Amino acid sequence: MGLRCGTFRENYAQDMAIFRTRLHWGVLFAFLIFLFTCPLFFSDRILTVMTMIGIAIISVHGLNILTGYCGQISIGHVGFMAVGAYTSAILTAKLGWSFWPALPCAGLVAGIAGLIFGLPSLKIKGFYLIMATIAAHFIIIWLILQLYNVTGGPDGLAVLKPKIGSFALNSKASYFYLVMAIACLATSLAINIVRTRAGRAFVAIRDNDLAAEVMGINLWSYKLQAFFIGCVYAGVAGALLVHYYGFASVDQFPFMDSVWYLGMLIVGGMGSTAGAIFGAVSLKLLDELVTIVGPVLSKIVAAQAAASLALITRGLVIILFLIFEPRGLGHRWGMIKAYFRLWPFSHEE
Amino acid sequence: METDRPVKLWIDNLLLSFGGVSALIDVSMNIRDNEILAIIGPNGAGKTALLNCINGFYKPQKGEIYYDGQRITRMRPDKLAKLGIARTFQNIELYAGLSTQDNIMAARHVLMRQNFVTGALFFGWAQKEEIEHRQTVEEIIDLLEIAPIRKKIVGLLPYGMRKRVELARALALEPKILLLDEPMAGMNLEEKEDITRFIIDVFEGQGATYPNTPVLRDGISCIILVEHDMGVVMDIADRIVVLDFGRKIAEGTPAEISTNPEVISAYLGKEK
Amino acid sequence: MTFFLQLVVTGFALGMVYALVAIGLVIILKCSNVFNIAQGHFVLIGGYLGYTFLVLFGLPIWATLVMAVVVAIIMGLLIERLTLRPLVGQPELAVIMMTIALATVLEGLATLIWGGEYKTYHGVLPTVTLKLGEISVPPESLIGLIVSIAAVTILMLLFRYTKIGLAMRATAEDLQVVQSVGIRATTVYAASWVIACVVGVIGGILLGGVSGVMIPLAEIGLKAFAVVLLGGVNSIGGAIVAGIILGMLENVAAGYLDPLLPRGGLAQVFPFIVMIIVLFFKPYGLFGLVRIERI
Amino acid sequence: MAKSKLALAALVITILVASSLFPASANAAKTLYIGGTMSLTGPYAEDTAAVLAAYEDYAKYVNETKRMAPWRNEKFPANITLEVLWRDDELKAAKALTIYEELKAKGMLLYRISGTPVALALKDRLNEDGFGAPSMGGGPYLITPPGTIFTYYPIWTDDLAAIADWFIGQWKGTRKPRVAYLTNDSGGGRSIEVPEMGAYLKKLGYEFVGSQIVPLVPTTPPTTQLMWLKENKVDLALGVMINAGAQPTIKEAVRLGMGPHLDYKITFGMTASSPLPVFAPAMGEVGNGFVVAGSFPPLDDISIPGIKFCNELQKKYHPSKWVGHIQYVAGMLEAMTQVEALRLALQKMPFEKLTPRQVLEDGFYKIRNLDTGDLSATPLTYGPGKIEGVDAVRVDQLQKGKIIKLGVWPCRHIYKR
Repeated sequence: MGLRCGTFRENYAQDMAIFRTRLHWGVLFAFLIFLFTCPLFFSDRILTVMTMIGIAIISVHGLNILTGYCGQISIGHVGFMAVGAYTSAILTAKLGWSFWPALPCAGLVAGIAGLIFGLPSLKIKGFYLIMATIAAHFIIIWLILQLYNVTGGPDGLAVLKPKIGSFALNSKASYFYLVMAIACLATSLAINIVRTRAGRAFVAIRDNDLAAEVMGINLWSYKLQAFFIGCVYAGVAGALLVHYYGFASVDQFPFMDSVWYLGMLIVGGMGSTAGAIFGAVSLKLLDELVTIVGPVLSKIVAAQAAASLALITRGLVIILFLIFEPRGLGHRWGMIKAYFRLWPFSHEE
Repeated sequence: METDRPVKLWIDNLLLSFGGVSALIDVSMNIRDNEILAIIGPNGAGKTALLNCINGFYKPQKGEIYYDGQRITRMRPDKLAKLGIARTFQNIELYAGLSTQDNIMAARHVLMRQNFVTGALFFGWAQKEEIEHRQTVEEIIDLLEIAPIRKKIVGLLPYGMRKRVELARALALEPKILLLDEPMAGMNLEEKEDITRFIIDVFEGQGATYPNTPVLRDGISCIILVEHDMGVVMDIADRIVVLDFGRKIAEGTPAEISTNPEVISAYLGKEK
Repeated sequence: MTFFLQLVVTGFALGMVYALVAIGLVIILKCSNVFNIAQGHFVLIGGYLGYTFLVLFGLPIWATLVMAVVVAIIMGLLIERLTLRPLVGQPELAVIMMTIALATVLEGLATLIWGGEYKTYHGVLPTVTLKLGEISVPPESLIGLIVSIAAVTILMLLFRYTKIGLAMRATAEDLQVVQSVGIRATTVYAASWVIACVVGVIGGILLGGVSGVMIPLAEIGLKAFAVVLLGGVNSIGGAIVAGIILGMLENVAAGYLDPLLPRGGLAQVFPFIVMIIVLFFKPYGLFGLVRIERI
Repeated sequence: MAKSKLALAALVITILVASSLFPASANAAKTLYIGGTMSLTGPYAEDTAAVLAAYEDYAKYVNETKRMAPWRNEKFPANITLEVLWRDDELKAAKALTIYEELKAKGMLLYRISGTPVALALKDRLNEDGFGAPSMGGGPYLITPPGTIFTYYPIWTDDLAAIADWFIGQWKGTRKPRVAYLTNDSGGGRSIEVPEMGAYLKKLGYEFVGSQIVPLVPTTPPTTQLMWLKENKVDLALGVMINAGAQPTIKEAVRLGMGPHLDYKITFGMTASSPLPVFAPAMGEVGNGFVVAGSFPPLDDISIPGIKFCNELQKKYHPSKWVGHIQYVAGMLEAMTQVEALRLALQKMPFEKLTPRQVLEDGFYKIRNLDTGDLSATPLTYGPGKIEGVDAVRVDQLQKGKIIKLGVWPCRHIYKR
């Protein structure tokens, strides 16, 4: 972590701080003020896009801890989102709970599901683990359909919007606030997790699991912790998603979305909290872009060909990132920051 | 001179094989308190395999290992690390994506208490603990003279520096027993001299120079050193064990070993 | 009893199809250590190629196979050169993500070229209906069996008698050895992708003749993963045996257990349940080798 | 140099995204939008492509002639032009949500539904914002409140009830006929597994055996499921299948000797999501005896005025690119419904003051006996409690490669929730 020229640290707490200079704090506050005044000057459409991005960010943070930091590749993330979504849906719609206790429960249950499907991770790694997570997705969805009496099976469940007292978060703006508040909280918790003991253990496992074990890290415990944390995030994101839709249904959790969450990690940069945010924002915006461009293109080519270009574009973006910017946007961002920080004189430590 | 010091690590009749190929055959030895034991032998003699058995990475088929009277055979490596056995590796096994400082911090793992919940909340308890351990880490960084690379990602460091970071990481565990697997392989003379100095400094302890870090203050109980450079071995080892094809063929002081005919034949080939 | 036997026979047929897809996966895994998520999409492209050559161009089946193989070879070479080679030396996740991106692009291309439509060529492929007593043997099991045996024989010959084949076998053992005797690793990689494409495309033509072609056909790749896991990632023979075992198990389990479950649909998820069980108890498969970790 | 290119590309993308995020300034010309979300990629790709083509053709027709259809006398207001607005939602809930908000911001006053995931994500929003929307699917999500989604098919359970009515009428066996579900693994497919459906079948005199699930698009033939039907001596298999599921299923059934005219006598009856006019030419004699309820008349039957109209539009607007998929008819029905709703609402309220809720209440809810030129089984009628536009179910059977109309049965309104 570098600092602008002429700034010095005088104790370890300062050295560890994320926001050190006045400029840092200023930028942070300006950003937060901007974020929380968005509903004043943006339309419902932009708020919807931002809300969806916010939910994606929460989910990608979880995947980032599990895959980006701990190196346990998961292509079943959406399955765990479904667990959280259905937990919250059942607790609120069937048992009449309020949304607020249901949300942490959703995270918790998804985390426990993560623990179960993370169990094989002790013995296996690489594509074996990928298989386990793919299997997790399909088994979870199948189980949801089987448990017809609780989950509504294929019919799904109607879910109510969260309420504060008697005020329902019905409007786009109020839900936007809810999601953004949770996204900010999730981000700060994620930053703290990855810079402390557990986070270092995760990276140790990712970079060199054998050495990590010899150096006193209990692989089993920490791999499972990574699964737990990652899936708690997924569960919370899933719950927020269905409460936003107002309906829970297995169709809302298609397998391919897991792949796109991984794609967001790649584009943003693995193992970087900022990267998770960059990835979620840029791929979601790209998605919006290709959707809008489709009908425009259809004036030249057939409508369906135009629509299929969306798929190709998204695939190509990932391919190009993998080849030309394998460390993702987060890394590029770091370099830009470093450039301005060192200007005009280099002061490095 | 040997008998007056208590045995720290007792290896008893160890047998290790991989699908019929034996890596260690009936190896027994003692490592005593306050000594540097060197294990030498030709390539493939089973030196690294022995270290791997000691820190639990390989599970020997037969035989036992005792540490301070406690049986530690086939224990999980992370538990052994908690007991105070640390090591470095032949082919540097650092966490390539972390900075030097974080690599060393990661080894403080066993000495820290926070979990992911307190870590996530950070401010307060976790922050205090982080700062305490940062202090120790800085002392280790200071002793090993790696301050300039404190914030560098270790994957990008030159070879010699990475070897040093690995030693620092092993020290951060505050071990009682330190296993060093070829710490000087591939180094030039100057680097070797540096590392030799560090090993001796660490072994003997620095007393009041680093009052806050027990391992630096008091030194390490015993070091097991696997090394090819005979000059270094002869200089710093109190005792030497020679392995050949998985068997122990000799044991003794440097002076005894240098004149042992079996050792010479193992190294130079049998002349019959 | 007839019910049971019919389930077993059909399961065998299903297993042969799984095996055919799994062979492609195993070859790439063996030779370049890449887990190819896009293998199912090769099958998809194969199905559409079958439709194009058989129905649109009206070619006979042998000409279709030749043309499709030519396309598959070009496809394999392009994929390896353009997407995988730049990633040599990158971490595993990057490579896997690349195959996922590849799958997306292939799916997009299929939609672009063939409109993502459901295409069939019923009755173009020879439909052999064998009857053993009351049990009818599905044609795809025969075709699958023949093609799998043919594919395996050709691959065996290739591995045994050609230089590139020997190199591919050696690459699986030790890349450096191969490089040191003057065979470029990239040649081996390219060859493995070409073979995987060819096997996948042939499988696609056969499957298309049975159930038609549509984008979700690519999902067969997911089930093939289970086969590979069960058989062990580096054993072609294992893939075939595991394919058959899994196909039969799936059918029998679905046939008997589905009515007991509140909502059925076990066949869809069964390979994944097997996968999880295998991962728990025998993570390196029935025929896979346990790797010794070195430090 | 490479970096500057990268930066330039990023800038262009940012500008494009930004410009698209903000709604375009109000258009001076009087334009009303029809269309909505489409699933041009994914399992419904081919159906949706045909639907979209019909929308485009119908919009052009109305713009040029200001007529609603050749057989109708009402005129569309001359000063207003129609424009088709669409986005590809890939049949994904998340995408449908942002697309909906975008089109709403663009000034769209009505919407359409491409399939179950989209419907479930949008249902509440459509209701809150007062949007009416015709739907390409016929699952029960349409019936459950709030009822702002409209269908021009009978919903799936009513389709199957009509087939059950027909089958019991010609049943000659001495025992009770045995019925089972053979349905696909999707929200729509599984929506028939409701107690009301079972009760109705029982009431008719069937013995219900159980249900078997087939993938939406099977990668291998569903032999196991068919064997199960045989094992359980099922006489009638009912279900929801799209074409890609129905074709391999029926082909495999024939291979196993199962069919109304084969060794093992069984009849397969499916809902309108398996369009017979696509199924028939692909399957030919193999599909002999296959029954579909609620389907559309085939595109070559030009004795039907609606089909004649469809053919004329196709010939006129894209003579070189013929859309042969039967869902073109579905698109035509949707477009007719949407334009009719707009026309009716315009009679109550001037263009400038039109809101989605008015289009819903003064438009969709006021549609009475909309003459579709026999494209639908009966003329379409909608209202606050009435979202099934038709009152009857047309049942067709494939006989020797030809589509034979078995008759028309009234809607039983099975699903009540």
